[in-house]
Amino acid sequence: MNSFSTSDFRRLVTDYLGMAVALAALITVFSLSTEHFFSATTFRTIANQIPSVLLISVGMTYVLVIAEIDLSVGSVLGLCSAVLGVALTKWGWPLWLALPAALGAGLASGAFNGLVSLRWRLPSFIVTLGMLEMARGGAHAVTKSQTQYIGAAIEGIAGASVFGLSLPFLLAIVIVVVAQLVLSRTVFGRYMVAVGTNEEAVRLSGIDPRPIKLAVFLITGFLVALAAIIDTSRFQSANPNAGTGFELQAIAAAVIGGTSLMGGRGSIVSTFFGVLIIAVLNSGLAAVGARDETKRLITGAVIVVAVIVDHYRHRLAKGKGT
Amino acid sequence: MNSFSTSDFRRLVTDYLGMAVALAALITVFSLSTEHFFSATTFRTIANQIPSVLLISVGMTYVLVIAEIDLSVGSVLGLCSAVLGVALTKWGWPLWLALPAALGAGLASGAFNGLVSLRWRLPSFIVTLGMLEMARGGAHAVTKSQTQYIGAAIEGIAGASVFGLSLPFLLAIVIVVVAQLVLSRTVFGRYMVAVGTNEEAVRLSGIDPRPIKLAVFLITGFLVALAAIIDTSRFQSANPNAGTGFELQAIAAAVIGGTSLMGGRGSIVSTFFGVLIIAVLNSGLAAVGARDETKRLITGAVIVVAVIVDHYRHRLAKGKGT
Amino acid sequence: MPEPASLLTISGLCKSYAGPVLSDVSFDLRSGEVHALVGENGAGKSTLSKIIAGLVRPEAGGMELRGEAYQPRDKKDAERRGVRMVMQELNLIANLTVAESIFIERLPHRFGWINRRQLHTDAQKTLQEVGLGDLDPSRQIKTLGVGQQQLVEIAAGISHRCDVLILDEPTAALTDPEIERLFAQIAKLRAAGTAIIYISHRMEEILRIADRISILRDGRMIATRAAQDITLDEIVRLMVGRELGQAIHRRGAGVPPAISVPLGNRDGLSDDGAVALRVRGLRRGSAVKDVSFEARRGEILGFAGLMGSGRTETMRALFGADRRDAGEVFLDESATPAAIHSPRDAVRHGLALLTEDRKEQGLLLPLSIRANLTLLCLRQLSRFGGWIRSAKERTEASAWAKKLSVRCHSLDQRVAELSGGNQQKVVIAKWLFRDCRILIFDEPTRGIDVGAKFEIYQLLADLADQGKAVIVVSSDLKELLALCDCIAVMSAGRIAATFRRGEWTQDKIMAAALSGYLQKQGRGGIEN
Amino acid sequence: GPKEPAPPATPGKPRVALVMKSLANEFFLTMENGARAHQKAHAADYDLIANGIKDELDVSKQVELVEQMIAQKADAIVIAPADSKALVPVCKKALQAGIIVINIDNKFDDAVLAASQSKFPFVGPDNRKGAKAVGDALAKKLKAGDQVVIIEGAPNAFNGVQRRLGFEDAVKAAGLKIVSSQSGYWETDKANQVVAALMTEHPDVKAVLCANDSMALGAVAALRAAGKLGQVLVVGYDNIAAVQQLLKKGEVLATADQHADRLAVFGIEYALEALKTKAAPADRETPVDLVTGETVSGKP
Ligand SMILES: Nc1ncnc2c1ncn2[C@@H]1O[C@H](COP(=O)(O)OP(=O)(O)OP(=O)(O)O)[C@@H](O)[C@H]1O
Ligand SMILES: Nc1ncnc2c1ncn2[C@@H]1O[C@H](COP(=O)(O)OP(=O)(O)OP(=O)(O)O)[C@@H](O)[C@H]1O
Ligand SMILES: [Mg+2]
Ligand SMILES: [Mg+2]
Repeated sequence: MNSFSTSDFRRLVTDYLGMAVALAALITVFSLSTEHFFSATTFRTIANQIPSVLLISVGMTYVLVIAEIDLSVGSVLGLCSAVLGVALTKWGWPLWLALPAALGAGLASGAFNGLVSLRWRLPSFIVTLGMLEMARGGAHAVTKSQTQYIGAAIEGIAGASVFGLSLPFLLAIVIVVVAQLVLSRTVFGRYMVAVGTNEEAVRLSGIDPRPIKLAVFLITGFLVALAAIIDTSRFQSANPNAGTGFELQAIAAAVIGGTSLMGGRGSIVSTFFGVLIIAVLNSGLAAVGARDETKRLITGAVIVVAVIVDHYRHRLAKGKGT
Repeated sequence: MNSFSTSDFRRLVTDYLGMAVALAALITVFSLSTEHFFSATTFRTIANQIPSVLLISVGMTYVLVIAEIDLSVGSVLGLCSAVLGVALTKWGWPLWLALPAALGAGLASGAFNGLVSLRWRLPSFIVTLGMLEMARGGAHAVTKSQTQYIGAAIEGIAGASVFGLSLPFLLAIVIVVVAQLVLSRTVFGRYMVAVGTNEEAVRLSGIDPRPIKLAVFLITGFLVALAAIIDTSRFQSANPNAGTGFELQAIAAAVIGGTSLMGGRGSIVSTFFGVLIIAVLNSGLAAVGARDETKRLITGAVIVVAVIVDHYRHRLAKGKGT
Repeated sequence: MPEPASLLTISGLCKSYAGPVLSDVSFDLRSGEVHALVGENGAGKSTLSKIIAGLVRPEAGGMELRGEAYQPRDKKDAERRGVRMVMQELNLIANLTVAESIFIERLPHRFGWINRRQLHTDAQKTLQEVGLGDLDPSRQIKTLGVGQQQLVEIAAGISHRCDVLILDEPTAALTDPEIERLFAQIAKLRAAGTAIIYISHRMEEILRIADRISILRDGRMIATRAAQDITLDEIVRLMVGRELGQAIHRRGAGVPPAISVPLGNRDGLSDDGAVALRVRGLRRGSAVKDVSFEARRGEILGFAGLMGSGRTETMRALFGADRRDAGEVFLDESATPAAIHSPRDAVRHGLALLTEDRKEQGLLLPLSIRANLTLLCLRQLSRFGGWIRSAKERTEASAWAKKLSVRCHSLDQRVAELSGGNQQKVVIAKWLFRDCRILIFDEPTRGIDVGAKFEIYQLLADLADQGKAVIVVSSDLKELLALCDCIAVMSAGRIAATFRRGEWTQDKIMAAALSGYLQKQGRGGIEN
Repeated sequence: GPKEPAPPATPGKPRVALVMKSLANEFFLTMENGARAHQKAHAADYDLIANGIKDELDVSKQVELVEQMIAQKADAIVIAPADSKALVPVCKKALQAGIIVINIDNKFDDAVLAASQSKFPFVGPDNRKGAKAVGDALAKKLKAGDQVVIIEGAPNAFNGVQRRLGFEDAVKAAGLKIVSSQSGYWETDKANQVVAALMTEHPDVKAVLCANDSMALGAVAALRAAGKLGQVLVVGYDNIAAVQQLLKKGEVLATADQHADRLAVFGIEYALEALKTKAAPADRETPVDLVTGETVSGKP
């Protein structure tokens, strides 16, 4: 709550320098190689596409910080979307009832992940892998595998915009800021980092790690449900296959941003950069019209190079020591 | 090298009891619910289907034991398969040249994974995620996205059989046994466990962990290439999409078998059980002809339940302590 | 007597991390001598040792071994040249067996295939030498207590032939019998011509076994003296750079002055303090068999015993860290047992437990000193239900760091970068920060230097004076004798005897500590 | 256990195995439902085991399904192959085991069939023809020289390639200009990303041709976000329920209906016939209908 000091500023620069450089390099390359890439439209387009991935990546970063993992995010997005779509179309529920139902589905999935892995002390990898299958099965069962067209009833959510930026984007930005502050400035955030660093030491300090972990799984479930609502509104339809492969995308975004898979380290702002890098890359490659295999080769290489750049940023920040 | 003691035997029972019980339960359920499931043909069919997944899961177990991960196995399988197919069909190479080429592709991918993550100390998750994209891109580039039909030229490898068991199956069993012995009885195996448990301590003991890690990535690349050869021979064709999703399957098999994602713990025999459980489950559900969402729900639930069963086995083995 | 030739000479060594750690250190080591290295926490002893053992590279300065230039590339290189080190921090690999850990770099094998029988017998022989003959070499490291782990590390160190052996605080977690056995081993090595660098904060040990003593202060080599030419007080004065505060040895009968307790205004209390904690019939596995005791307010209760006698397990069980098989814990003379099933319950009831293993169970190594210090009372340092007041956090944390004189250059430094003793101070401060009524300290002064020990004793005494119940488990019997009002002696998982101040003698306590094992002549050793 | 009733073991009653592609795809689910309904109506004539793979890319799973059906001693296999080459050897194996194999939906590659000296009766639509019809309907609304983009299916999916070729045929015939042709992997989300990027890069594009309707949904969302809905035309393929509203509103111009529900039924009937006559029937092309805003049915 103090004034912003110079050391804070220096940390901001060194923390995000690597990411920012990688991002700027990507934008430059694409701007030079295409005609219209460097334009407000492109950035508005990207801004309107990333909210759902961003929210999921925020959740994933939290989960990774406590040294767990959630592979079910993509499927749970599909499930929440399915519930929302079917509630609005087949069951004829009003929006104010359907939205909580979708959020409930997300929270319930998060609760399952958290409770089962805590109760039996199972690795969350396996529990959420099970959930990945089950939630997708659920999404198909609820929709009978049919994409549900909803139409204008849900358009309002993603359609509303301020200065050309959509409501979901603004919401996502707010959530990024809040999530970062919670992580770095609150008791809960500190506990998360502590649990991810050394759970046993935390337990022996008289702090029960389980409610913290459960809360993180619940938060993730909630964010995934939000992402599902946004996507459903954007496509005006609920697709039971929605979110396929999002788990790897979200993990990649978090890890590109420097979050450790071993827990105890992570930053939401860095994850935001990670999401941006991937989004700019996808958008730029599509604008260039690259062949599919070229896209994959470049995407793979960029992921690796982005982390290598970040490695050197770390060295820089640390100075000659070590 | 000592004789097999009773304590060894007890360990064998307690170690694999949980898995064996889960497997037996699955077989019983399916045998009761379908007519032809419990037959030699079914088991022979399963035996001939699992070698490639088994080999990949062995590699994955090794990688997990040293506290790393390899997400690229599926894509690398696709790449090796593509190289093999294109070499045989388009380039007109003889088999004795094409096979080493495929193995070389696997080893090269493994070398890339190992060298890049070691050189810049990057998390293998991200390096192999990059490799996942790049190898798949490579597979599509080599084959121009077209499945290469090879035909009888390559049939011999998977076709040969002894007592109805295919050569690949026998090979896979030999590799499982050797891999287990290497892990538990050799210097290299103990170093793997040590590196996975506490890399820093290994370094402080005057042992360089890097060659060990590199070797493990190379072994995995080699096993994946073997799996690619087997699959290509089985399908008599090389598909650039081959192996999609194998990474999660292999990790699931290893983790169901009790291998820790945090490193330092793993058993090849348990992974074998993990592979069997998944294979029997797939086969049985197909025999029943269950609807897709039911399959997914059941698969997810079985994964979670198998690990829960294993949790209780652990408690049993440990006695009342803790 | 002519000066014996130097085996290892060091001149002008410099090393700095964020600030200078070693400045212009020169030093020489002769074959067949035990050379003690002393200094305050953070003085640079471990860093110097690591440089000699090839783990850290100096920035300036040279080393010569047997007259040749010596610049080890890494640990392996140093070992090839005959230089070995047993590290201060435990560096065993939890998932390996004891035998594998001892022989990790040279597992007996044929074409890579381990010869398990030979490994087993070799390990048994080596363990015998450090007094762990009863330990099954195929047990996993993670099932051992800290003391046993330390002995395994020592066994691994002395099982190799070498010319220079560095022992960095080998006895910090050991009790007297193990220390005696270690000294016997050291004597043997010394007779065989091995030069030994011995680091310890236990001054009486140093005077007993050292031939020469070198004193480091703030990264500078202050003096090197022959052991017979120097007194304890002088060593301490050189280490600290000033006279220690006027210690009032009110209870220090029979204890060398330098380690007696400066108890200030604290008089021996009578036993009318109210009972704060009563434990009845505590059992857990084979380590704790029917333990009952009580701790009074205003008193310091010590727990003595041999290694593996079950002290740590007792404390963990009563704290709820491990499941109890049986037993009840009563608080404040209450007749109903307190519901303590987890450390969280324990802390809520006002208990604190400082664990013996700081690295694995006490600290968040990659996090800052500040985050470690304030973890337990973040709630008090926050407002709006969880927003941390960072300014307040900073001032509070720095106050505690100062109070325990934690040597660091910033509170944002990672705890992993601190010296061993300073890490221990952080763990202690963490618990003191949270105002608990019953404090259990398991090996609180492990690795802490003489000066800081005084301060910690003073702190413990103050806490008792404030009416808290303090329990101290320690392997250092002299520490307990100086500090405690009452000492419980554990043996083979039971409390063999309890003495009040004045009733005890060192012999009586040792006899009680052994009693549990003597009854089982058949096994004749420490039960696992 | 699984809720589906296991096929009862009535001796003499033939067991027909239906092996489909991705059940995550509405098209194949409709196919499965059609088959199940047919079996219920003809319960006395045969038993049905219906299976599919998780996603179209998992070819090896489909091969394994066929192997399992051989082990299960099915009498006939009706297969919609996920790969027109890789499935040939295993189907040949089935044939050698005395099982009738009928190829539906996606035709086996002729060269491979010739090389492996096997032949399977094919029942299915001509994707290229269907796509051409959709493209032609679009071309009527455009003039020569107009820019269009194609969103392809997964790059090595046979029907994806056929549909792309069909679109290209129509585009060529009408003299339109393809400014970009990229894969959307059959997915709404991926297609959305690609179309959004292309709308910025090629602001004059007049139409988007999508190889399936899920991708058309993504394209429509991208156009809506760019404020170009109505100015840029969208066509799809498959006629899934969700696009029917869009067809009525005119947000999607046209799609093609391959009658998934009847496709498997044709195959099954073929198989039953072959079992009776012991003779291999001839290939049969099933109808593909163009669906537009005017012709769309009110089916839910
Ligand atoms: N990796 C590191 N990074 C930064 N500072 C370090 C690092 N290692 C040691 N230091 C600092 O160097 C100083 C000397 O540490 P060292 O471990 O040598 O002390 P010591 O004399 O062994 O102390 P103790 O008695 O507590 O073990 C300490 O202030 C410590 O914080
Ligand atoms: N995690 C564990 N698993 C199995 N056995 C253990 C474990 N921890 C300790 N033990 C065993 O329990 C017995 C009691 O150990 P404990 O640590 O309580 O003794 P102690 O008196 O504190 O001695 P020290 O700490 O010096 O080893 C020892 O034999 C020890 O090996
Ligand atoms: Mg030290
Ligand atoms: Mg202890």
